[in-house]
Formats: sequence, structure tokens, C-alpha cells
Amino acid sequence: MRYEKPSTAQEATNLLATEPGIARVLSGGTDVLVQIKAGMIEPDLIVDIKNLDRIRDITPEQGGFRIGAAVSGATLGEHAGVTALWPGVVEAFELIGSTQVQGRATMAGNLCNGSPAADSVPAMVAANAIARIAGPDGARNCPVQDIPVSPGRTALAKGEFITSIFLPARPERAADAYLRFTPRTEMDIAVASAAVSLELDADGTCTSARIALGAIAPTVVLVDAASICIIGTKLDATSLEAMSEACSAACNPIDDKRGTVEFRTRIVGVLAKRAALIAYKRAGGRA
Amino acid sequence: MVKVLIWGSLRSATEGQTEVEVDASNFKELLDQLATLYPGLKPQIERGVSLALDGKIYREAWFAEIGPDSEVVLMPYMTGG
Amino acid sequence: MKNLHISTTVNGDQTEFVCAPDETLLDVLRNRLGLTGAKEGCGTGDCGACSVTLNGRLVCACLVLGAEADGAEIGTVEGLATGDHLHPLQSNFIEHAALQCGVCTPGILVAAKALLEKNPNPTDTEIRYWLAGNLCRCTGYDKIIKAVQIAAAEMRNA
Amino acid sequence: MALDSEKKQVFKVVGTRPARPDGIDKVTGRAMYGADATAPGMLVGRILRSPHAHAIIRSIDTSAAEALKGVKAVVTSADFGAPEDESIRDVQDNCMARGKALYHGHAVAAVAANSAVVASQALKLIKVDYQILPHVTDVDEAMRPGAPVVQADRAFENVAAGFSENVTSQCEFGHGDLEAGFAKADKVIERSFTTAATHQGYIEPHACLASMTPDGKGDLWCCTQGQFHVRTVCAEIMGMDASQLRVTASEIGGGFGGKTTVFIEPVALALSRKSGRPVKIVMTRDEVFKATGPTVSSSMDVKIGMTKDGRITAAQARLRYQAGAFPSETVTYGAQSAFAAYDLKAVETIGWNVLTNRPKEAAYRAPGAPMAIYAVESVVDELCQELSLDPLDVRLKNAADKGTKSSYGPTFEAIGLRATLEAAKAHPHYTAPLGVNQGRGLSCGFWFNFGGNTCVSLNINTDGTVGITEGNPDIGGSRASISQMAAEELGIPYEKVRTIIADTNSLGYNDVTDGSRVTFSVGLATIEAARNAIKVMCGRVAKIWGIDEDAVIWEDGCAKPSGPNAGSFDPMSIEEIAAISANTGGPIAGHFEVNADGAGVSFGVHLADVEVDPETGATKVVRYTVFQDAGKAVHPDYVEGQMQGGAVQGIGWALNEEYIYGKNGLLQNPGFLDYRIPVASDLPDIETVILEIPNPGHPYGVRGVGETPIVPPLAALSNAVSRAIGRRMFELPMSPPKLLKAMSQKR
Repeated sequence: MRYEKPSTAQEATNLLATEPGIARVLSGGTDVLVQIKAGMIEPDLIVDIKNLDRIRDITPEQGGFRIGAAVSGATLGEHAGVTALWPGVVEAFELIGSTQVQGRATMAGNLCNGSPAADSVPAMVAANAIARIAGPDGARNCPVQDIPVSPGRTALAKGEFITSIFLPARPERAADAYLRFTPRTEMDIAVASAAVSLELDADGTCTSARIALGAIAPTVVLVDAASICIIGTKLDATSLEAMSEACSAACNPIDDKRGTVEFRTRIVGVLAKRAALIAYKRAGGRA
Repeated sequence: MVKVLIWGSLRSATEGQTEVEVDASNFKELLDQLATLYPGLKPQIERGVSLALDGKIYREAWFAEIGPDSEVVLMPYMTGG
Repeated sequence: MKNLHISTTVNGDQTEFVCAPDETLLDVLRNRLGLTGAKEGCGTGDCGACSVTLNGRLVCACLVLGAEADGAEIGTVEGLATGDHLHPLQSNFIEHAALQCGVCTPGILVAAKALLEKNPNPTDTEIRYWLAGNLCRCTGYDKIIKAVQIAAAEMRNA
Repeated sequence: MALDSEKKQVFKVVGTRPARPDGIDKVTGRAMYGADATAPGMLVGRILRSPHAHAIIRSIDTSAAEALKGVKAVVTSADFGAPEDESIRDVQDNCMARGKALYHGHAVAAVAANSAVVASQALKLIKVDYQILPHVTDVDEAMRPGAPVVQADRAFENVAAGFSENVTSQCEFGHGDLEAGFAKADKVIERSFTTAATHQGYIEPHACLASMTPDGKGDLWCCTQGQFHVRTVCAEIMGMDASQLRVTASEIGGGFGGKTTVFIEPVALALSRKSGRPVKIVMTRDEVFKATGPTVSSSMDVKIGMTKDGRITAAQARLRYQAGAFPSETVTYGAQSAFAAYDLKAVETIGWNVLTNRPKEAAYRAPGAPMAIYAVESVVDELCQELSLDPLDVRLKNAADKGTKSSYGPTFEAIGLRATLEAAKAHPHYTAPLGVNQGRGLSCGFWFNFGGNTCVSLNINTDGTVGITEGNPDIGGSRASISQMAAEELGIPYEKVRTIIADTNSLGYNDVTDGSRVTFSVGLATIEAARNAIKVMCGRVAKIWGIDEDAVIWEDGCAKPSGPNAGSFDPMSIEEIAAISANTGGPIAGHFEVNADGAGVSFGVHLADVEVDPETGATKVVRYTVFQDAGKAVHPDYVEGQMQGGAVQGIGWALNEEYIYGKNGLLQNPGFLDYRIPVASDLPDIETVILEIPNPGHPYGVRGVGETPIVPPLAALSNAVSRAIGRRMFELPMSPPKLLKAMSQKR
């Protein structure tokens, strides 16, 4: 195994594109190093991207924020601006692993690991986040939603890697929230999860909603059928119930050591409902 | 003679009795007597037995003295965690 | 596999070592630098026994490559005490029986120190969540939480 | 054993909370655990493990591994003999599969190489030809005739007909007329229960460093609960004399019973012998879960009859425990302890041990008791609910006491159950109001406690300070409590005593640190050793004063004349006596060797409040109180620590911990991520109430406290959850999917 620490994106891309064997990008390392330890992968090349320009920066951009691919959970959580604008994304990201893992883990890594249960991904999808990708043909933008293809696989081509994630601007009276279910309070992988991003009008009626679910299908699912149930409402009990059922209906989960099909299907609706109420309250609505 | 209470699964070796009488003044004599009188008990005795004497458990002590009025209970040899 | 030459700072001391590219910081600390205070309980970031600080951030040394330590500042349990003067967390862990077997203790002390630097007056719940990544199987955590609180109070009043 | 019949009542050092002698080493990272030792020229050992649940090993080709540069030795079962002792042969076969891989993760070969990388590469070059066999991992399935046979011809003579060959032993305990008893009951409830296998979950993986020399001498450093037992087993397996193998116990990073046996030590010794170099083996966490001791999983039926006013008239239990691929006696402890808390006229328990394709069970804190008592305490609670009776009153009404004929035969001596129940009843926790979706549960717990073989050597240094050498690894602060008891007996400050743990060459045989025995047995031997040293010191002083030895007494660290008739002399302190020891006959010491009996059984009661989320099935423990009789708490902090730690292990067992096997017989969750032990944020404070009902078998009244606390949480939590959700739970762990399902079912 070789370890390289390039100082430009071009250099990193070249390394990744020309490696004949298995190459992995290293940022926080909280997935890659575990996979190496478990013998799941034996990379020939590790490209540490933490030396790249702006890769550890959080930069305001067009009312939103650009989050460098090497920004850790701990750093993001300390950023007042992002926390105020996208509290659900921050809380989702901060749920990953322990304090120790937060010191290293990155949202881009969480996304590229390709786990259906990744905590920050539903929140980023609900937020309509856009990943910026460096590659042999230069930089390109791609909605976060389109990056996971199947468990463990992403839409990134050989030589490509994410350099930053853009969280867009928000109107007034908008907020998001994320909830997951784990048997323990911490340290577990989500059995099911739900992220809800809402925009309200002046009287508290929901004008826009994006609801993304995790760990209930091979990839994160954006459930328009659930959004429709609450748009135009003030999240009354009946609408929430309909939304919850729409979420359960959108499930295509598996039985595994972490949960059953039945359990995942049921609780994801509960989580979506509860997350929606939190987002609604954060956006200034009164349920 | 002392009365010895044995545990249920050993009954098959003692003609169905859960209480047997032996002539013994200590644990060693008791074990020897039991093995002689009831050869079917031998495998279990070899695997290990403890003795409860008036409520106090002796795991191995051969020379634990048994009085004529002592309450004598045979128990499996035990270990803990 | 070609070894790498790394220059770093460990507990304030300039340190150099060579390591294989896939060698973790934990293996480097334990096998190359003789700092066996950090323990490997799982090797996958699930137990926190190898907690150290990397440029001031609390991390699991098993999830960091030795190569990543180049130019960085590492803090381990061996650097907690000042000379023969124990850190208040260390003395209070002893005084308030916050350890039994002690194998998780180095990681918990490093983690608790990082917490108190960020939040000198935490609630019990904040301590419990901060330390959720540090497994302890002996104590049930009760005395650990109390010892951290007592140390925090002592440090606030110092 | 002659002990003073007069019990000590007033203590100066015992009962205080001094700092532990190993504290500074442990908070500074200096303490040396299993994996922390190195030796010159040391090699790295790694073990190849079966990827199958059950398979014949047709052949193993190690030639490619042996040819790899850097590989210094490869061993398989062919490198080991066949020990005569069956239990030792089982241990060996568990360390290295012979002919058949019996479970997923069973060791089949091992290598020693000059680096970890080379060792890992070498493992991949070993070719094992497996013939895969049908497997069985479930206890009930394994008992049925026609089930895949894990090991043939292992059944004891007393197993009833009608079972598969996997049923290796059967036990039965009890007394009285069950039929008549049940006939007297106003209500009889019979229920079936299951519990999953759980792991001790110590944070330190097994590790050892073995060094064999060509002249047949060996040194072994390892994390163990018993270095002497390690020596016995390893010497037997390696065909060595005990005198030639010295075993040193490292600091131990948790054991809970799981380090009372060996897994890697014989392998490291064999690799060292073959390579001529020291070999270190450190298990990964994955290996710890796959191949070291989980506890048994169980399937149980319990039937209890009760009168309207809460008197139990008859009680019956059937226990089926699987203990992995080798015979085990753990079910007998479950069968004996199931009804230990009750004074019963008619009681019967029958237990069976069953072989499955799972790792060999190792002891886990009160082995066998938690599951049996969980089932019993669940049925008692359900009867209380059905008959509208207070669960504490019912337990008090039926509580075993001094003079009760126990469910396992012997009549109890003084025990603390009643006092413990009364303390629980008087505690504000018991009557505190409960919130919405909350429930309160309680359970009694019991463990036998053991004594066992123990040696202590106590030396009076020439400055009057004291060095103690004992042979039991310190897993819960025992060095402190041993020093306290020595200081108490000698009448000197705690700080003047230092206790260390000896290697196997330095003392006679000591049983392992198990059975909650150390504070009791080593404490007892320490007190006796101190008394022997005092006798020597009084003798020396008698000579100096020219009076009878009997006329000198020991008080507050000084020799004194026993009274005015003995003469008028100024007291001589231990320092003064020690300083002139060369003049009075030489060094002064006391030692004591004993196979201690009279450990005194232990009872506890736990109260648990839980809140269950009705929409997700998540359980939160909101309040928890432990009541336990410690006999005499030598170091109350460490007694509390045992109570809290045991309770939390039990909480984990009740809620989330379990071995999950797939249909393919492979372990699905061999890591801390998915084997979910409780984390700090899962728990409330664990309140503790220590009762002190002196154990008549110990000079200070000490009882073991380590094991009992893991027993009650299972039923306390299950009863609390059952009351919170209005449905009875019969299965552990009570993971959220199970609870949500139960809540959605109609009553």
C-alpha cells in the first residue's frame, strides 16, 4: 500500500485515475480504516486529501455554505452559521459515531461510503445539497441525492472525488430536522431514519417539504408522496398521519441483525412524523 | 450412620432414594462409602462433588468432620465467574 | 511496502518515527514509541480505549494512520500529568473509585479532559453523551460520571 | 480451619475507602496489561479460524505458509498431544480444532512470523480442505432426535432417553410433593422463556506472550483470572512439569469469568517451542466474540402455584442450556439457584446441557443463575399482578431465611435476603410515582459464592512495614481490600502495607479469581497470615521482656503486656520489633495456606423503573437501585462498583445484548458495533444500598459481592417493561422490534 498526500485536486485526481489497483480516498478515515482492519478491502493506494486547498474550510456562498470535504463533524457542529441555517443536517452528521469519530468523520465520506444507513445523507438529500466533484475532466456539481447508487456504490467515476458539499440558502421560516432509531442512545447504526426539511408561509402553512428516509431501502429515498401530505397544511394530526403512512409505504427494507422489515417500515413513519414536528417548530410554526 | 441427601438426577444410582445412609465421620469416608455402596455414583464422584454440612458448603475438604446429627447434602462441584 | 518517515509532536515532545503506510497511529504509539497507555479494545472505533488527541481534537488512534501524524500534535494519557503532579481527572478517578480493571481508563481520561477544555461545567447528561464512545464494562459508568464532575468543579475553582 | 469464634465488630481500616495501590499506574497509562509486554526477538502469532459452523477438516496444507519469508513456525492440532484429562482435552480442542471445526471461528491453525503483516499473509496461504456438515445453533433444535450431532459419545450416564446425542447431562434438584403443592394453589401459572447468549464483553482482548527455551523451560505472560490454572492446563497440554512453566498474570482488563480458561496460551507456547523465539498473540475483537466464552443461551419452562394471600405452594422449572460445542455443567448452577430466594415446601428443577455449533461457553458472573432466576422472578411477578399482590410483600412472605431448607438441599445459615427486601421496601424508590409509559420491576438475585485454594505470604519488613504476596489477579480492587484487612489485623495504617500478585513460582496453588472468592478467601488467609506474624512478634517480645508468650498481647500495632500481672513494660511497636528482628531470631513473616470453605451465599434485590416508547419499542431505564448484602463491606466504593457494574451488565443482557447467528450458522455480530453493550448515555445513576449481615464463615463477616449483582436485572427489567406496556415479555433481550410487536398484539 502506498500513502500519498497531494496538495492539489489535479494531483489527487491523477493519482486516483492512474492507479491500476484499488485506490481509496482518505479524509476522516472512519470507514476506510475500519474496512482495511476488517480485511474487507486491501487498497494499493491511499490518497489523503486533507492537504488540498480549502478542503477543511466552511465558506459562505450565495446565502448558503460550502462545506469542504475534510470538515469534521466536530468542526461543523461548532459553526454557528451552518447550525442556524441547516440544524437538521448538522444534527444528522453529529449523530455519526462517538465524539472520537466526530473528530474525524466527514459528510463527504459518509456519502461516499455508500451505506443505506448513513446518517447525514437523508438530511443532505432533504436539504437538496449539491456535491462538487473533482475529476480527470475538471470539476462538476451533482445533487447528493444522485450519488449513492446501491449499498457501497456511488456514481463517482474512476479518478473522481468530492471536494465540497454545498448547502443552499433558505428563505425565512424554513428549517430541517433529522431523527434516527437506534437501540442504544449512541454508537449504533441507524435501523431507520428520517430527515424533513420544511418551508412555511407567514401563517405557518407548509409551502414546501422534502422528506428523505434512510436504512429502509438500498439507497436513501426522497418521498414526494409524503411531502404532498403536509404541503398546504399546518401539520395537523391527520396530515401527519397520512405523511407517516406514505413514508411507510415507500419502504423497501431488509431483515438483518439490526432490524426487521416490519419494524423498519413501522418506525420510519413515526420518525418522519416526529422529525416533521421538530422542523416545523424550528421554522417558527406552532403545531 | 449419617443420612446423606443426594440430588435428584443421582437417584438412578441409589435405587430411587434421595436420602441414603452411610457410616462416615468425614467427607472422604462418605465419598468412599457412597462409591462402594452405590457404584453408579462413581462417575459423578469422579467428575466432582461438593458437600454441604449443616448449610456450609465444602468443595473439596476430605477431612471436614461429619457429626451424627449433621445435615449432609451432596452437591455438584461448582465454579464461578 | 515502503516505510514512511514521520515527524510529529507527542505530548509536547518532538518525535520522529518510521511506519508502514497502512500502520495505524495506535500501532505506532504502542509498538514504535513505547506509549502503551492507549489500548486496542476493538480496532474499529467502537470502544474508545485508544482515545488520543490529534491537533486538539479527540480521536480514536486506531482510526488514524501513523502517516497522518506528520506535522501534527498528538496528546496521549502519558501526557496528562505534569511531572509528578497528577491531572485533577487522574487524582479524582483514583479517589472516587472511577476505575476497576483500568483498561478503559486512559481513553476515558483523555476524552474527559477534551470535554472539560470545551465545556468546563458540563451536566451529567453532557458527560454521558460525550463519553458514549468510551466503553467501560466494569463500573456501570456511575462513578466515572461523578469523578468527572468532581474534577470539573476542582478545575473551575483552581 | 480454626478461626476465632468471636467476630470483630469495630473496625479502623476495614470499611474505609483508601486509594487503590494500582491507581496511579492505571491513570497514567503505566499499568502493564496482556498486550503491553514485549520480549527480545519476539514474533507475532496469528490464528486461522474456521469460516464454517461445522465441518470436517479433511486436511491442512501449511507448506506455502511455511515457505513464506519471515514465517518461523506453523502449528495445527497435529502439534499437540492428547491430554488424558477430558476437561483439559476439551480446552485443547477448543484452542485448536482436532479433526472437526465445531463452530464459526474455531481455531484450525496458527503461525508465528516476524511481523503482523507477514503473519496475516501466511494465514491466507494455509489451505484447509473442509467437508461442510449440517449445523445446529438453537438449543431446542439441538435437543431433538435427528439434530446434527456436534460431538458423539459425550453424554453422561444419567441422561434420560428420547433426546439427541447433543444432550450431555441432566440434573435434578428439589424436595416435597409438587402435585399436592399445586393442588393447594389458588392460581398456577406456567410460562416458557428464552434468553440469548451474551458475552462478558471485557474491553481488553485476550493477549499473551510465551517464551519456550530448548531446555524445556517456559515463561508465559498473559491476562488471566488465574495464573495457576493457566499453568496447570498449559503444562498438561504441552507435556511439561509445572515447575518448568512460570506463568505471570498481567494487569487484567476485565474478565467477569471469561478469563478463567485459556484460548491462545497453549498456541503461543507451541509456536514458541517450534520457532525457538518468544511469541506474542493478541486477539482481535472479532476473534474475542467468535471464539471466546459467551455464556449459555437458554430455553426454560417455569410453573409456580400461589395462594390468594401470596404464599407459594409449589414451584417447578425445566432448564435447557446450550453451552456451545463442549460439555458444560453450568445448567446445574442454574437448576440449584433458580428458587434459592424462596422457602418452599415443594420444589423441583430439572436441567439439561446441550451441545451446539457455537463457541465453548465460559463462565460469566454467577454462571447459569441469571437466566433461571429471570424466568422464576418473571412468573412470580405475573402471579403478583394476577392476584393483585404487592411484589415485595410476596417475596417477604416467601423469603428464604436462616434455617430454611434451600431449593438445592442444604439448610441456610444466616443470610441477608429478608433484610435486603425490607431495605428495598423502605427505600423511597419503591413508592416514588411513575410517569406515563413507565413501569417498575423488581427481582431477587442469588449466588453461592466460593472460597477455594488460597495462599498468602506476609512479610514484616525491617522498618515495620508490610509486604503481602498473594496469587489472585486483581479485577475489582482486591489489592486494596487485602491491604486493608492486613492493616486492620496488624493495627497499622493502610499506607504501610503493599500487596502484590505473585507469579506461579512464588506461592502455592491458588484457585482462579472467580466465584466472588478473593476478598473472602484471600482476605481470610491474609488475616490468618497476619495472626501468624503477630504470634512470632509476640514471641520475640516475650523473650525480650523475659515473660511468657501468653502474657504478651497485640493491640494497635504494638506488643503489650496482657495485664498488670504480666509485668510493667512499655509497648513495643511493630517498627521497633522489626528493627531488631536480626537480633531476636531473624526475619519475621506469616503465611497461610488453605482451601477455604464457608464463603456464605449472597442475596440482592434490584428495583428498576423503565419507560417504553409506545411508538418505537425503545426502553429507557429511568431509575435503578441495587440492594445487596455484603456481609462486611471492606472497601465500600469497590462493593458499590461491583453492584453497579453487575447491574449494568444485566441491563445490557435484558435489553440489547445477544449473539445473533444466521441460518448459515455464522455469527452475525462479532463486534462492539452490533453486539450492543450499554454506553454511558444509555444509563441513569445506579443507586446502591449495602446491607451488612455478617458471614459466620469469615473473621470479619465478609461475603463475596461480585457475582450476585448481574442476576436480578434480567427479571427486574422484564417485569418493569411488562408492567409498563401491559404485556408479559418472555424473551431476552427485549429489543425494540420485539417490544413493538408485543405492544401491537391484542391482549
